[in-house]
Amino acid sequence: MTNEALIPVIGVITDIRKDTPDVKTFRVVTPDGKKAFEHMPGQCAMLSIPGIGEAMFSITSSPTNTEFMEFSIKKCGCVTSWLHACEVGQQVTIRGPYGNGFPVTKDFKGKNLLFIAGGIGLAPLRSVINYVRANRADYGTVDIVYGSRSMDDLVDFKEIEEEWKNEKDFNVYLTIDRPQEGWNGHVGFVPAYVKEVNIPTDRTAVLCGPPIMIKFTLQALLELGFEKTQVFTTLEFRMKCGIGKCGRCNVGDKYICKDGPVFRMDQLEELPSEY
Amino acid sequence: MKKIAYKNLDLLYKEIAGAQELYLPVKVAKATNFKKYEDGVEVDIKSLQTVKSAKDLFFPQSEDMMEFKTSGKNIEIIDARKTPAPFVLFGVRGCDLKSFEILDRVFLAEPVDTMYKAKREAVTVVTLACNNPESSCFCKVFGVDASNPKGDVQATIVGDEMFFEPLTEKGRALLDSLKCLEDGDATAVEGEKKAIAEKIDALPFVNLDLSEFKGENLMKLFDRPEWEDLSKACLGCGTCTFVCPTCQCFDIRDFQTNAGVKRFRCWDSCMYSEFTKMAAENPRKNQMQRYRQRFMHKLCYFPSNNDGEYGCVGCGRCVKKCPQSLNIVKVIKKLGGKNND
Amino acid sequence: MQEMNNEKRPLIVAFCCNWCSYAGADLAGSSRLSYPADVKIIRVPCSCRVNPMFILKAFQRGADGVIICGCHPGDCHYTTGNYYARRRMSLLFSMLDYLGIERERTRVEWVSAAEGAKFSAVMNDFASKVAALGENKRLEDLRCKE
Amino acid sequence: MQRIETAMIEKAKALLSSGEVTRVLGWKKGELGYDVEPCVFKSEESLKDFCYNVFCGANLSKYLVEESKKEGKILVFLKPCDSYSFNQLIKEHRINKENVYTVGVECQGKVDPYKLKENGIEMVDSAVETVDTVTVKGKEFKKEEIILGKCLTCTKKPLSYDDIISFNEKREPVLDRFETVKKLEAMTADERYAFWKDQLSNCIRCNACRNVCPACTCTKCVFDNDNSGIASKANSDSFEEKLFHIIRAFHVAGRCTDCGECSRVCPQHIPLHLLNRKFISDIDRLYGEYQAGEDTDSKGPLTNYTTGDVDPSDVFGGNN
Repeated sequence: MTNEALIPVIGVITDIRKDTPDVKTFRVVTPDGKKAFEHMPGQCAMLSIPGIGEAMFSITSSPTNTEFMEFSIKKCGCVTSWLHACEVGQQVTIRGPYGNGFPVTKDFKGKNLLFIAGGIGLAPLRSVINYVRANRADYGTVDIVYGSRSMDDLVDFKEIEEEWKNEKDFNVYLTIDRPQEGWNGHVGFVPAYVKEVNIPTDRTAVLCGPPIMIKFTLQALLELGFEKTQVFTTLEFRMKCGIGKCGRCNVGDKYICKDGPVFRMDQLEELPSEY
Repeated sequence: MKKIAYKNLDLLYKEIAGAQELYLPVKVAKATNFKKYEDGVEVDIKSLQTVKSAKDLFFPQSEDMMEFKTSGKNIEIIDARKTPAPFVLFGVRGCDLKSFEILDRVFLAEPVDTMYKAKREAVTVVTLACNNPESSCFCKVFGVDASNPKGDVQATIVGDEMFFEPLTEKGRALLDSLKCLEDGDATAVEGEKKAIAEKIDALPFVNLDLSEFKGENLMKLFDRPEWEDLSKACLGCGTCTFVCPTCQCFDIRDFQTNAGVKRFRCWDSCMYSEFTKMAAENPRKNQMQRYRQRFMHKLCYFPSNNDGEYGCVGCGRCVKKCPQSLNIVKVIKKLGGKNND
Repeated sequence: MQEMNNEKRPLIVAFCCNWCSYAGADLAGSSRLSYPADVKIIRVPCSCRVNPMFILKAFQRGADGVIICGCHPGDCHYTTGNYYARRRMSLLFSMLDYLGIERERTRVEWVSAAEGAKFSAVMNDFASKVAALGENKRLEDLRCKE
Repeated sequence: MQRIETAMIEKAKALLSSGEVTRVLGWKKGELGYDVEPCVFKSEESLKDFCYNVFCGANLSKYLVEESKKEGKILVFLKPCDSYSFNQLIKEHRINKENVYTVGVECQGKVDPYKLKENGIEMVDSAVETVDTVTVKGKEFKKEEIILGKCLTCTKKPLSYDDIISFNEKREPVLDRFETVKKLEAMTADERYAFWKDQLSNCIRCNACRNVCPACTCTKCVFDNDNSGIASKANSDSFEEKLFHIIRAFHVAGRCTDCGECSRVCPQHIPLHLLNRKFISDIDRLYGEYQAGEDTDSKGPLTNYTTGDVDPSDVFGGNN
């Protein structure tokens, strides 16, 4: 944690990779080339450009990667549009890590895992998937169901094809919403595909994507026989301080930025429906 | 126990202000607020309450945090936080002092807010008992004793004299350093304290029933239909949150100056429509949800995170200042419990 | 204020309407009529495009005087633009005066495209009056003053 | 005054039971007597909490912007000052009239709770009112001592209604509404600057004046727009408050009906109506008498012009 919670440090963007028409992955290090701070998979950081604003992004690189931090950012607001327009070498300010991150050492330990992502929802999951790959022995089989609007909207497509598919006991199921020439994989929405693949119910599932996808995928999992205590998700909410004091992300008696953003589905039920 | 004649209070202010900064209720135009003491200011400790609470001294309405100088692609961060000089806060009422304890639970919890902490350590608080509480006061409901407002030094006005009881080391050191004070006997204030206690017991809102407001009833309270009628007339302005001594919400914003960017922290209000606005949508679209969030946070969410301590101190500012007379008392009377009506 | 060859000079912002006073400024330039360099011209399509927020933001950013130039009433390229601007600016400057801001810091002038001489005369006169008043202390934003 | 309240409740009950209106917008009793609250009554039985007394200072017309969008007709009681705001909102097409049934009610000045407190009255169970006096807890006050600032100068007369409850007892205004404006104009620039510097430095940016003002009904206010560069919540130094109040007064110039709500609700008691009244007195002086809200079709002074308008330089000798 930086010495004072709200005071950022300088970060330099050393590489910008264009994944999809509206998603770019930025690699950030401190000016002297090191990682800004240590973090757990699923945690987030506040990136900001002076004068434009500050926004919370999940760290998509795995904690085992010690050279840099990566953020996959979709262009949808002031800060994100500005980032999409800037070039390599641009300095930004960064502070964090914030949030509780995925329980990789507790609930996931020694379990079979199921990752279900939609569109940019893969970004937070990528950090935990690569963490699992780096500590492969601690975890069981891993199924990944990932869907997007179209083929070129699949984030990190190269890494999925070349690395994840050849990993031991890694079953990767990709889908796109509508048929597209040059794509011979599955076509259809993620919730339907999950039911089709009929994944055994001993998995601990992690969901991340647009709220509508989470709603229907959760229903699909419950129909397959999953328990709510087996399913995790990360919540998308407006955050400003990141340390549970500024009140923005207060839902019920929880602060999404401090007590979340990763929640188990049964915990989500205890929250009033304001998210 | 020390004392001074009421008419020589100016000497006391001058003496304190000589040694360190002194903040006390000062009347400017038609409103009394905590301001720095300077010669010629109109000190007003007669009026019961300031408009903005004393929280403004520790968690100011806006406060510079840092400044950025950008040249080309590079950024330079200049720390703009000022370390506060020791200061005396005079004339704080019991409710405001209790609000410091509630704000401490927020800003001194991990990770500690160093700006707030520095100011809290630099202050010596001289509280003042409320000789005539108003009908909108209900501090007793939240465990505040207006006749013994605590703090570093406890002052009470009896007749035409003011008596000072030191309660902490800091308080004793301050009183000992003041030459214009004489020794007073401790029994002189007993009578006034009893009178204050009786006045408080006669107030209309003194026995509000809060039994329903606890963590376990969160979902039940959240879904109560009465929120619709309670919030009907709410204008969505920020008055109740900006006069409230325990509201903690803030915003961090950038201001483009001619020579760089200043990043500052300023108060924010959950009653404003933009408070939870996200790029995609706004989870609290209508005013009922915002209104419910404000009072649920004070009466249900905050206690369930802070072992039962409510987020309200019963100062009555929202009762007096709401443009349409909506306030926390009406919420408590409607949802608080059976023997409210 | 602004720093020019290391002495403090007043900063004047002139909103000039594109069809008349901006052309007047061009004419003043081309006929070698000088006016102080402190005047910074902002071209606007019409004098009624000037929003009161622009004027106050100019003062916030350090302007010491703001002048609005437009076509003579009746000659407006958009026929009624300067009529509205005339009412709007009269009320706004009267309000600034009501709040205690010195009257000479704000002004409205009608300069046609042919009046290069008038343009430079007006600017010289206005700049000297603002310089006489000194720095704008009553509508300044301390955060913008280093 | 008591008879007006009973007449209003009967009218509301009649219209509700006949089904002509589905809801009634009025005032509801509070806990301390003076804390009367605007409220929408949906049933005859809920009208037991309805009240109309000396504490109903709130202007109800702005609620109709949202309420008239809902289906079903709503009955609203409008004091004379509220009715000018109502007409102005009709002129600006912010209220669709066919969903609203207006009933004008007589008003002889509403009490300012703060002035009551200054006179030592803490709780009010009942207030007996006559044209010139209010008796509270056995103490009789002359109206001039304790009524709201906006009522002291009120010359408003009931305007066009669907119905009216009035016993034509009208109180004469005690004060010319431009008196303080003239006093300020007579001061020197330094004195005026000092006066407004003190007043505006108290502003806590709570937006109560904007959110209560019937003329301020933009769906998205420029001060809520993040990328307008206006840090709408920071009262970081003296400029932000001046910018906010000058621009807010300007945006309602020519549309402000002088209903006085901004000064009633300001928690710091800043006399904001003096800003709007300055614009009104300038408009009357320069462009002819104009009272916003008096009719629903005339062009406002700032959306109108005459070729012979006074030149800005002669308004106060701009280039002297």
